[in-house]
Amino acid sequence: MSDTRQNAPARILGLFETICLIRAFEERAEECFDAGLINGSVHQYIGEEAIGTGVCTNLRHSDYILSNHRGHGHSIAKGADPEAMMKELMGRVGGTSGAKGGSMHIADFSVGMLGANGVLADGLTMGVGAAQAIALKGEDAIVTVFVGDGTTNRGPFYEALNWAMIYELPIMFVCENNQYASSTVTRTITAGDGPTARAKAFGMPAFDVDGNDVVAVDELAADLIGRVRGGGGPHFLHARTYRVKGHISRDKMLYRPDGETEERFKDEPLGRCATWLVANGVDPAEVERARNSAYARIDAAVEAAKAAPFPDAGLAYADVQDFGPPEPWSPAGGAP
Amino acid sequence: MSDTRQNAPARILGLFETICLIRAFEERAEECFDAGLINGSVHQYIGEEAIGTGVCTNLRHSDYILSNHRGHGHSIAKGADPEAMMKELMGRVGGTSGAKGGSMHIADFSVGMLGANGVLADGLTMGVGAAQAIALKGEDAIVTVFVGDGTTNRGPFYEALNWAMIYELPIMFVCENNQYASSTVTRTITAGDGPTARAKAFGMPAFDVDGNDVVAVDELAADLIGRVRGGGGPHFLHARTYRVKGHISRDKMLYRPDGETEERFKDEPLGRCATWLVANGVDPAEVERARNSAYARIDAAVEAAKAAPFPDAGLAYADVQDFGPPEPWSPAGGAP
Amino acid sequence: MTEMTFADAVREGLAEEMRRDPLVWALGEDLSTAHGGTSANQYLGLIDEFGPKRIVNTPISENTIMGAAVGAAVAGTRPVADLRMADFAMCAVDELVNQAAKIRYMFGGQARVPLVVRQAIGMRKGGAAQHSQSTEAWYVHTPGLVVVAPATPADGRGLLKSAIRADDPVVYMEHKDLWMASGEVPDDEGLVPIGQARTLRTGTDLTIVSWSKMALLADEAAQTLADEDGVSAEVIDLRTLWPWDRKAVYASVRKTGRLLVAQESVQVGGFGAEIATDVTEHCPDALATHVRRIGAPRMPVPYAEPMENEFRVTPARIVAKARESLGA
Amino acid sequence: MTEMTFADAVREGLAEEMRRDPLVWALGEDLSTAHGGTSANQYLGLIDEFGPKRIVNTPISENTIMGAAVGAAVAGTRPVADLRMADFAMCAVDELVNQAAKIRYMFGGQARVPLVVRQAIGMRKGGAAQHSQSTEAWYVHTPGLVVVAPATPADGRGLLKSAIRADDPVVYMEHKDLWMASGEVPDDEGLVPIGQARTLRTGTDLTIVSWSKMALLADEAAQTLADEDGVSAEVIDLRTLWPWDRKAVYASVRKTGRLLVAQESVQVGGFGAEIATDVTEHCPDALATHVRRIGAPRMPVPYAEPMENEFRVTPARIVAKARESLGA
Ligand SMILES: Cc1ncc(C[n+]2csc(CCOP(=O)(O)OP(=O)(O)O)c2C)c(N)n1
Ligand SMILES: Cc1ncc(C[n+]2csc(CCOP(=O)(O)OP(=O)(O)O)c2C)c(N)n1
Ligand SMILES: [Mg+2]
Ligand SMILES: [Mg+2]
Repeated sequence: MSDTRQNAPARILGLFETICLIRAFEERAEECFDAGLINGSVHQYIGEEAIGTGVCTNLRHSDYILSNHRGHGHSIAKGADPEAMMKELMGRVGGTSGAKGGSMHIADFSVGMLGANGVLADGLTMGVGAAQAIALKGEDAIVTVFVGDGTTNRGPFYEALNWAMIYELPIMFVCENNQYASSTVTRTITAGDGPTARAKAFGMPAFDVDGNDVVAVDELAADLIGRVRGGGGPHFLHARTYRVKGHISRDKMLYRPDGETEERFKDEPLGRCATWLVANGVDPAEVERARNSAYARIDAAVEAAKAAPFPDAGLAYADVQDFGPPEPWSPAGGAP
Repeated sequence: MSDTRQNAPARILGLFETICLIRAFEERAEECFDAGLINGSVHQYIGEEAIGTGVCTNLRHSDYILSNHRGHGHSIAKGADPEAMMKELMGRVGGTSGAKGGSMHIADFSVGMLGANGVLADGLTMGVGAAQAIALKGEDAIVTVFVGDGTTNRGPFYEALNWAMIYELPIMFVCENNQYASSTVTRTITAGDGPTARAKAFGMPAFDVDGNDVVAVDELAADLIGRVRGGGGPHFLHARTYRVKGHISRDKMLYRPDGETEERFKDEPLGRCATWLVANGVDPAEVERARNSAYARIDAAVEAAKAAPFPDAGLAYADVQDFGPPEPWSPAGGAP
Repeated sequence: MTEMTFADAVREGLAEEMRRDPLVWALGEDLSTAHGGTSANQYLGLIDEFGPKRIVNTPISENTIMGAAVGAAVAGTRPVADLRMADFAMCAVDELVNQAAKIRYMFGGQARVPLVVRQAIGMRKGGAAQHSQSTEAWYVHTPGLVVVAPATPADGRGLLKSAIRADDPVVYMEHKDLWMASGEVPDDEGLVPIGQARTLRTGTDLTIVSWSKMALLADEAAQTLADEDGVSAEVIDLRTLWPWDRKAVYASVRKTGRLLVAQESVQVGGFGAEIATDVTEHCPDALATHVRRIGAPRMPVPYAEPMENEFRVTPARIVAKARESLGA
Repeated sequence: MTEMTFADAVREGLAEEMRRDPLVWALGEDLSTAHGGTSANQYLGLIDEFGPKRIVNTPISENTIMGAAVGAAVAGTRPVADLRMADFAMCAVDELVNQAAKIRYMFGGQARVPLVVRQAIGMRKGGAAQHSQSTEAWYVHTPGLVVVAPATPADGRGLLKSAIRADDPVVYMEHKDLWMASGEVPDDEGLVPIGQARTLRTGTDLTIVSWSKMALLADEAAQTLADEDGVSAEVIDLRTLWPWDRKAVYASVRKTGRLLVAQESVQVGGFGAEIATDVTEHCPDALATHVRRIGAPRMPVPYAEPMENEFRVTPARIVAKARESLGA
């Protein structure tokens, strides 16, 4: 990114803009979901924006990220166009994935975002493969994979850590510990001292950070990404945060104690970043301007998405495979 | 088992008899394989007998074990009948699995041996389930699962460790580290400090032992099994050993440095146990008698197996399933 | 009879079996939380009655959910493993196919594997490629497995109960779009025998065979054929896919002389091809024209509605295919 | 032409593609050791020429072997992932079916997934239930995948080369019993086009369609029919299962009027049912009698030889089935 001193207010203001953009996108996406404009499931990143933001700002355009089901924030932070993303959510022409994927299958290869994923942990095994491709081609790019705390109980998570270490791949694993796995408190299904201890068991350098503090995430990510890029091999970043919203937009969160959400929301990253900026001499008006321009940009994206047409039905048959693609319905009815 | 002092010569002599029984079984099995009497693959346990022997002697008849592809020794140590096993290997009537399974699918539920396995790591996930069944039924039995060092790189291994800890199951994991995974040196594909460190990452008590020293294995296993039975939750036993033979009987071991086998064979457990016995006052003649009677018993088993008939072809259709079992070939040829 | 949703009826059936047999238990992700299973609250409240040893909230560990179920079944209990969706169940195909389906056989009959594995199938609006698959054809092709795919609340409850009592591993496939659909459920035990089809509608001109949600769409199509063409179509809901009720299908085909098999899943290599081939082999003389089948194009399920509809086997498309058969 | 074994020919083909394109690489268990892949030394010596970055010896981590191949393909290389046996490949069905097969589509064509996944199929004497399975039917039913199953050294080499050059994910199924079988291999590039069948023997009375090792047994059966019955059977080796060469099969059936499909795998729900149904749909008037098929009983593969033989589709059984068709 820029070469400004790591926590220079100007730099953090830039991160604040990204946080606001993600927050605005998620809030509007939820409104559109409630309005029936979006099908399927929408997993909100609200309250976790500082992680994707603080990590991706230290990545290059040529670096790859692999995301999961909660990928809107990762995509925006890596540089995907929110308008194309909103079109994808609404299933319109111009969507990032041609309206074939929806919220859980957003990808933008033009900015190195190799895809959200509807299957937990698969981004990890694909991530080490992408890193192997980089090594084979002799590029100096690196890979970052985002994984949730609950997903650290799936076997492929471990296989990928072991694999990354054996081949000394240029990859960073970012565990977003929002303390929930769907309606389950992750602690209740996770043995031992957690993600960092598990990564260390493979000899992988692993570090904890307050995931709601974008300044801290930015600082640690810059350090670890520098090491990975410098040939230091795989590193593991464990960010503590909190899933402010339901698991998906429909989620009533009956499993959560009254008041917990409100209590934890006091710690949310957007407000904390704004406070930091003012405390570090940034004019509150400028902070407000940043926030407003983010919402304005997302509102425009929503309008553009609403105005965009639905794709032709016939496009369903495109991009399946070169050999033996599907045949459309015959007038007689049956698929061939 | 008996209540003799843990390493009393009488007790160790009993373990020596089991070691000899396994050794004899494996040597004869290989001869029968070379003679064309056995199909499929035979995975030799030679050089690793002290582990299964030292562990299983501390288990009760009502306890369960789950094994893997290298399961002959585990089966014999848990009390399976070598003659029925030899019949299984030769595909004869009277085989432990009705001649339907062969070497990789030996099981003897009558002694709590829930099965060898042709798919790596599946015994681990099945093992925690068996332990859950014990807990649900309120029995005081425990489960022991044997796993190879190479298999500790498969995801299900980790899932099972986490699972066992969460539900505080009565289970012990025994990792037989023979330093090879097929033709690969396990060290080259395994990151970090190895199995024990990995188990500890889940908060599981884990211990190392010289797997070629049956006295040491017996002592540690007795301790850990006692803890598991006493409600101490899952424990992990890591036994260092060496795979003296090829991965399977056909294996020419071209990947192994000249002399390595011979050098490491000096440390093999049968000889070490014999030496210990004599050093601890057992009459060498008695040791020799024990060895000879083991070979005599296996030779008789081989003869009985050779003399046993092959099963009727029609038995192939039995024991598939109650609902919708297979229909035999119609005279016309096609299966229904 | 009581009116209830599919999800409620199946939950009732599970609770009844758990009361009847203390060795019956369930495991899966989110089963014991206040949502009682996130998809459709299929386990709501069961934790209060049966406690955490029998309603087991698991880690996200599909291999172990399936593998533990196998081990627990072999060790004498009757687990109901919930893998949530057939798509995620792909993470545990090994434990289901290499272990559950083969253990009884490989070990020469020493063990039984009395487990039920629940895998929701089918499209749900906007589900897209990884949350919409119907993989029944894979498991029908797998020796050792029983496969059921009920279409109504009564069958959902009755077949789950029979599956739990069976000593075979049973793949229980419930359609996501059916969870909230209501229907009459008998107040008695209401067991539905494995392997027995149900005739949704009797007819004389054409037989339509289907299962799961598609059976209901087939019935809609039959109504249209009656209204618009004066055609009398017989609609058979197989309910069990292996072993499927060949007797019932043969009898119907011998009566109507025409057969159409309708499935939601991809047509190429689907279960419909097995039915078509089997009936052609066993009732060659009864068929007035060759068997017709209808299924989805061989493509992943797309997201945007206009494209998504191209994947759908609709009543209108079934009607068109039926007319092709009737016109031949 | 040069005489060589299937294993050698396929290794040659892989080496040629790796020389041609530096982005082609292979990964799997034991690939780089002195055995060059434990099953049949299919990678022997390649480590010396291409080094450890392109002949990657992996941990026992099936999910990651498959998943890494997908990620590496998406990131611009052409991996050949070896899962050793179709039975073990069941541990990686998710990565193959949910990721490799769908990524191009789900992401709207932004990415291609040019990978080959090798999965040995078929019975090998004494292999028993977990080392003998043939699962081609699952993958033919899976949108996004190409499936090939060559029967000769020349086709093994030529199809591997075409699979490596294809931008689609290709499931490459080699039969364990064929690895050591020898045959003539062309000295030129010898590419075999995906989707093109090969006629092993021309005939006029009956068409037998098969693939992999079974195609060779079908040819033996045809010889018996010629010798003992004076019947002229045409034998077609599909070589590619998806997309299979319907044109060639239709043309043959239009000539002979009779079709028998022979497969080693379990008959119920097998690929044979798809061929039978498709041909019945598209050539109804050409068929003098309904299509016959032959496949294994729906049971796991047993170990002891007498029982094992009950699972086998033998030339004698093919002949009996063919006579049934010819007599009708
Ligand atoms: C293999 C698989 N199992 C289950 C699911 C269903 N599922 C989707 S998200 C989720 C919870 C994931 O929790 P975590 O990893 O902590 O990520 P978070 O949602 O908290 O960001 C589950 C169980 C899935 N998509 N894939
Ligand atoms: C899932 C799976 N992958 C691969 C194989 C093939 N295979 C059989 S044994 C073996 C090596 C196992 O090594 P280790 O776990 O150390 O056990 P050991 O053979 O040394 O006792 C391999 C790769 C298999 N049977 N199952
Ligand atoms: Mg979480
Ligand atoms: Mg080993």
